[in-house]
Amino acid sequence: MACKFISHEDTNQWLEALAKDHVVFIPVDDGGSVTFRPYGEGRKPVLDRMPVRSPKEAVFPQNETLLTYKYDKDPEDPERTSVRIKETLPKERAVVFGARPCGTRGMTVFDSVFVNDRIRDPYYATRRENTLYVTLACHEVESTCFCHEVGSGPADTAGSDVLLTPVQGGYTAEAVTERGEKMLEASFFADGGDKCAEAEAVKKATREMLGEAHDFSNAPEALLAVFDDDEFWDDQAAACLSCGACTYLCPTCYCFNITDESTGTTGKRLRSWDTCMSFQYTLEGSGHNPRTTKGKRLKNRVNHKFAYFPDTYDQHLACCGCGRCIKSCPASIDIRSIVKAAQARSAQKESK
Amino acid sequence: MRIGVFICHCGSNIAATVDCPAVAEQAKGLQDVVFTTDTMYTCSEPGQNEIIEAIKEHKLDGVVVASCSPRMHEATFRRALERAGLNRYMLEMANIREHVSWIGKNKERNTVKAFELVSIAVAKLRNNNPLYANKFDVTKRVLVIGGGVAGIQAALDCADAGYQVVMVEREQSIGGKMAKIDKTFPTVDCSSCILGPKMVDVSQHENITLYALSEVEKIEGYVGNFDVQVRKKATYVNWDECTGCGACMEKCPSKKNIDKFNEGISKCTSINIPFPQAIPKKAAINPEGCLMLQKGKCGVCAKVCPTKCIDFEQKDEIITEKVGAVIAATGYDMFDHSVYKQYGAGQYPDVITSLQYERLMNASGPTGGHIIRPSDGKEPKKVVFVQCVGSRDPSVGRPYCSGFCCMYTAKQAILTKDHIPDSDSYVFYMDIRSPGKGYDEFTRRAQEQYGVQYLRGRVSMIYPKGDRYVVRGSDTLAGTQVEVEADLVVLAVGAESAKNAPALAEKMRISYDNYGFFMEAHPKLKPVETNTAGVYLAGSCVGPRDIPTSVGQGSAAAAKVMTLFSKDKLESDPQVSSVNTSRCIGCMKCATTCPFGAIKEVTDRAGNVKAEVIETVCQGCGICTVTCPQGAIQLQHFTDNQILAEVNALCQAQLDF
Amino acid sequence: MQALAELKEQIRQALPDLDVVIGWQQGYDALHTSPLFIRSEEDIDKLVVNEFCVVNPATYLREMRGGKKVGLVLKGCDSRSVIQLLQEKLLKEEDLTIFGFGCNGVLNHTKLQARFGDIGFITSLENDGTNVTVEAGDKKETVPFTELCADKCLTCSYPNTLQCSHFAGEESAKQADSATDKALEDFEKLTMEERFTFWQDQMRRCIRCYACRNACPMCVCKDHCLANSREPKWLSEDVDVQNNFMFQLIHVMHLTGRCVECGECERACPMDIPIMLLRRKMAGIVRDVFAYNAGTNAEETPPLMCFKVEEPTIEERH
Amino acid sequence: MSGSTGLLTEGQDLRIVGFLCNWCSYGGADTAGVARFEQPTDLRVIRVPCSGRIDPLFIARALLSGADGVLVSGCHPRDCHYAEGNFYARRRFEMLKQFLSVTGIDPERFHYTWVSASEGQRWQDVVTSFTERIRKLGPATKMAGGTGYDEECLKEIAAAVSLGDQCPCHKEKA
Repeated sequence: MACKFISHEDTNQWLEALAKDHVVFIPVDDGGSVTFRPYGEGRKPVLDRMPVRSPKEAVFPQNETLLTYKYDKDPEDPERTSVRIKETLPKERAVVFGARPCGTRGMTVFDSVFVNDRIRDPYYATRRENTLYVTLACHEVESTCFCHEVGSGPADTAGSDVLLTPVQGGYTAEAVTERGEKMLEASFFADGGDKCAEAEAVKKATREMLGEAHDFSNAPEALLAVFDDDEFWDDQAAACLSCGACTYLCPTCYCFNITDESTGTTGKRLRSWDTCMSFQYTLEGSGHNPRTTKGKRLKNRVNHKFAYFPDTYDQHLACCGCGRCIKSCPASIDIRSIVKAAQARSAQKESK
Repeated sequence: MRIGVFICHCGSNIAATVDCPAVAEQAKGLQDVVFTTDTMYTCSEPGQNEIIEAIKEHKLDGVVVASCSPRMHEATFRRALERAGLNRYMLEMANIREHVSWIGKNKERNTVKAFELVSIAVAKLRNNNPLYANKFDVTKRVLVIGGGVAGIQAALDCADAGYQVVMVEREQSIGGKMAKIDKTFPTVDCSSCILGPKMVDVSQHENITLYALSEVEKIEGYVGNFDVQVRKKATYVNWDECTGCGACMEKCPSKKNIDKFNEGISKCTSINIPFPQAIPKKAAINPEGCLMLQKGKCGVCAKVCPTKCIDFEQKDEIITEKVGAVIAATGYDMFDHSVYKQYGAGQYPDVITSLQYERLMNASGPTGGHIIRPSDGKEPKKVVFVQCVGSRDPSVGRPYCSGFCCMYTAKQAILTKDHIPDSDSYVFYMDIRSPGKGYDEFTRRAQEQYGVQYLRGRVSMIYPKGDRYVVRGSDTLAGTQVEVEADLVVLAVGAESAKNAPALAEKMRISYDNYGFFMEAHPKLKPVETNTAGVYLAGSCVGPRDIPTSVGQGSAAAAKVMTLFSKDKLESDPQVSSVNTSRCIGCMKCATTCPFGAIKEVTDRAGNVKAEVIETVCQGCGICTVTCPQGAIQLQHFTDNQILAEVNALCQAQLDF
Repeated sequence: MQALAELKEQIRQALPDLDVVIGWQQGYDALHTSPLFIRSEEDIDKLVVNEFCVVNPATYLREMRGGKKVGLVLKGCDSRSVIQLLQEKLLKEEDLTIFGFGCNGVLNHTKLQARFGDIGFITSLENDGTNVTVEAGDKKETVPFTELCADKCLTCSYPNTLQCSHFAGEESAKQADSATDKALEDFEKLTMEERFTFWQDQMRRCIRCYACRNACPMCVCKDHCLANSREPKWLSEDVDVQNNFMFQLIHVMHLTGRCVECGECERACPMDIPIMLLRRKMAGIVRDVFAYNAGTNAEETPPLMCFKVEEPTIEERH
Repeated sequence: MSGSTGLLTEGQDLRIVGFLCNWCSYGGADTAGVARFEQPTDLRVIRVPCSGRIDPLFIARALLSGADGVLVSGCHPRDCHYAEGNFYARRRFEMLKQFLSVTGIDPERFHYTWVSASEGQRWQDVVTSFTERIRKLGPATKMAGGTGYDEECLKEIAAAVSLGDQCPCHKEKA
């Protein structure tokens, strides 16, 4: 893969140029917290902090209007009502700039679910096709980072179109996809030269900072072994507050709810994020709820990422190791330690 | 839903300033509206028939009438819906007359407003549900609290109508204040001669159970189904055996008890029957004065009692009664004049209250009807009456007029002349209030025939001078200060609410005013009803009343009870709160704020605490719905979703299309 | 630390009669603790008490209704929520054992982050009670404690646990640094339009994860919150400014006269929205009008659950 | 019906929502009508049984969804048909009234008062002065709806959408 270089100064110009015909989502300081917002006048990308919100929302927004409708009454005969429906397929072309490799990797989980041989979700697919990910490799790590333990790394390219790596004076840029290659044809990019070696060193150094990786490969079996162990799950979930911070901020959580919100004779069909940590998630119309306790709900979240998803799809964990769920958890619950505890518990059970 | 909208012209009342056909036309565009029309008078027979026909023809399941105020015709249109087979709660009204056509002249803006009110009504109606009344049994027994003349009248009327009556009297005998009075105005006939027979009727009526020296401890339940606990206080005399012979009273060595019946102007024995005509005519021991109960030695009464009915071991007894209605006739108390320092603060022996004076005049009173000065037993030759003592005086917290003092003062002045022909009487008054049949003539007679001197003015001071009293006041008509030397001063004390009235009101879950008088449901249109269904009021517990009014109210309350009891089953208003138990977390905050005690705590099968509404007690105010943080308790017909639908219809923008 | 050893001993003594004792344990890094649920002897040694013990253990009480014997290690501020819950008869006093200690204040992660970048980058932190020395990457800085502590600690008048069954160590002599709420005062210097715009901006960020609600010890409705209901339906699924703000107002109104200002809602917010401004404002109004301080006296009645016929402190509105 | 302005015709009437208790204030408004006391047309009344039924959150909801003013009225204290409803209501309303300022919603846009069924004249005065007050304040600023993006963002998105297919990297895929 060709390695190019772009200076800090040119990066801003490039964003400016991209913004002419794209919505360019960049991480910005939003009241002290870092979120993705369209690039615009006076907005500077914040690249030294990990965005709180994940880059999934460029393609999978928290609220998405699937269609709007209006009931029309026949003025001659009010008994006759017709309904007009407008499908609202997204039209915008977008670039997500400055997401971290972990966050972008999350999109591969979405891809497996929303666009596969059986299903093509038109809303997701359209946005995904129209969105480019220019990802920024990490050069430092946080206590909550564990990308290296889930098959990823600080310079993972999965899901990205272009990977930037911070070097002296700017970034090296590597195209990951053909679309990415086209992007790098822009005049702001120079040949990488010896910057490329520097970039490789940065990648290597960052990976080393993460240290030894814990082995989660037997997680599906371990989790299965403690599946019926209610005491274990209730214990793990004891501190859980049942809020949706972990799932909403997670780059791989894709659950949604569809509702009609109407006003008078008009209305819209809305797709909005849902969270399996909430009591309402599995609440059935009858009032019955198969997951009444937070232990059962936490079990679902952990299992989904470390067992169900890899079983159903391509063996990849549905966790990208970004650590958002740990960092944003009001009770500091650590998904790593839950899976580790499950591994230990199952090992203990086996040895008995 | 299939909604029909009817826009009323109300002749020209609405149509003059609202374009009714245009509103009807526009309403066709509203969600679920399948039929609209405008009519001249929707409330008229043909107007109502039009609704009924439209319901049938267009298979409507909800109706909006835009016309006058629902306070005017909601009941009318609900009946029309019922005639057409629809549930009465599937009606909504838009008030386009009082709230639109009558208050604005701009036809264009009125029309817009009228349409919007119709839109709100449609939005709410789309969230309405049919509601059905529950039927429940009525216990056809009535509790009468208080055995004064009002309570006696109410009890006798109910008993004569064939209903069981439970009467609870706090004192040892029924009769109330009227039993203490010598003669009544303006007829000057003997009080006990007219009340006595009624008291006897109470004791002999087979439908009346009387608990004297008893108090209501607790009232639970709701209209038609109250559970009442009565505390029968220990009398230390077995009343089933006591014949009222009075032998015990004659021999009782403890004779220094304050005679409450005689307003403290005489003493009585510890075992006592308060007066010869008492009902029940039974003796009771005052435990504070009784040597046996206090010191453990005496027992003279037990020795002399021919039926051996003295029981020093007797305890209070709690009796439970089931009744369907309650009449409170708890009367009033006399104002305590000792707060008036300038009148001697109750320290001058010959400055007495009007009710004490009644006892002095009464032939069955402690003096045998001879008017004498309490201090020296001499006959007073100059008597001064001071009116409005504890009435119309904000400085002592009694700004109201007690109503009957003017009349009884005139009566007492007349009687004074009858008793002591060579006496002179003076009355200090503020205004003479005598608006009753023959009342004003009576006060005139006092002045003109009996030569009572009426002085218009407040008394500023009473002070002793030798063995007499100087009453200093103003004569505002003459514009001078006057001083009258009197042998006896009678203070026409006003009425105040009975002691413990507020506590009793809370037991009955009715409200009371600042002065402790019970609140009627409406001061004019519902004078004997309360806001608690099944609880009625009679007599002076509502405010000062004279005898005829009290008797009238006793009968009125009885009539209300009879109306209630005329039905075998009662219907509860379905417009009450209802708990969604799957949302309720059992915090019971709703029960805390409910003014009617209509919410009780229950435990579901899983052992969780839940709130439950007693539908028959709930009055439908909705305080609970606002209190409940989960929105689990919803006032039917005014649910959150119904009101939110109205708010949204008004405020929320439709989507562009 | 003397208090910690004493606490552990007190818990050891009491544990046989309790189903669980809730406290704190070391979290995933040195700057975090997470709630600890002590059920057996060996859990006791995991207990920590430090400036990162931010979670209010009383929040978990709503799950413990119905006769469970619960022990709680509580800071002064946390203990107010227990008193409030007792007052509302949502708990029984005999079911609770409270282990108290003197608190010298907790640090605020949002303030640390604002100063030093992401928390996860901080490599070491020393707190001597007056100053905090932080190392992050190549930065090393010493900052007064008052600039990094939770806002509630600045105005704290209850540094010692109230109504506790056991008290460990010495009482904290910590005084409120200021009687007035500076953040709120500053905010109220803004014009009405500026405040409106401020909340519009803040509410845009809200993801309606309901962490604020679920972290609130007074939100006892648990899974039956009005916000998640269609019957009644107060909020739409739209995560927009209007609905997000509406939820905040629901929370504030439901907490009127009940909010003990523990600050958990704001701390739990992953988007760092300063929602305590709203709660503190309301708590201040309640103090002004009803002279009532929630969670300080279990015998009182919350002001919206009662009334006076004459309200001397409410101006008659004509 | 006009689209984005909702029910009310823009430029004519303000959006003033009234919540009135059935027994006193609704009756008072009726009395004013019967007496033909002329009033501004901006107010739309929602009838509830008691001021104790008026959740302060209804008022908040109305103000957030675009009402220019909210007028609430119940029976005078002590005169509540349900004995205590307005006592609870008074505390709830007062809290909201004092609280509103921190949200940036002008507390002047919310008024609560007590009007009895006989006080037609008073009702006229209340409606007239409140409407006058709201007219002076003008229409309320509307809360942003839709997505979490601010106006700036939405402008950017709209601009990008209008430009469409010009990007070579996108063309490739499309």
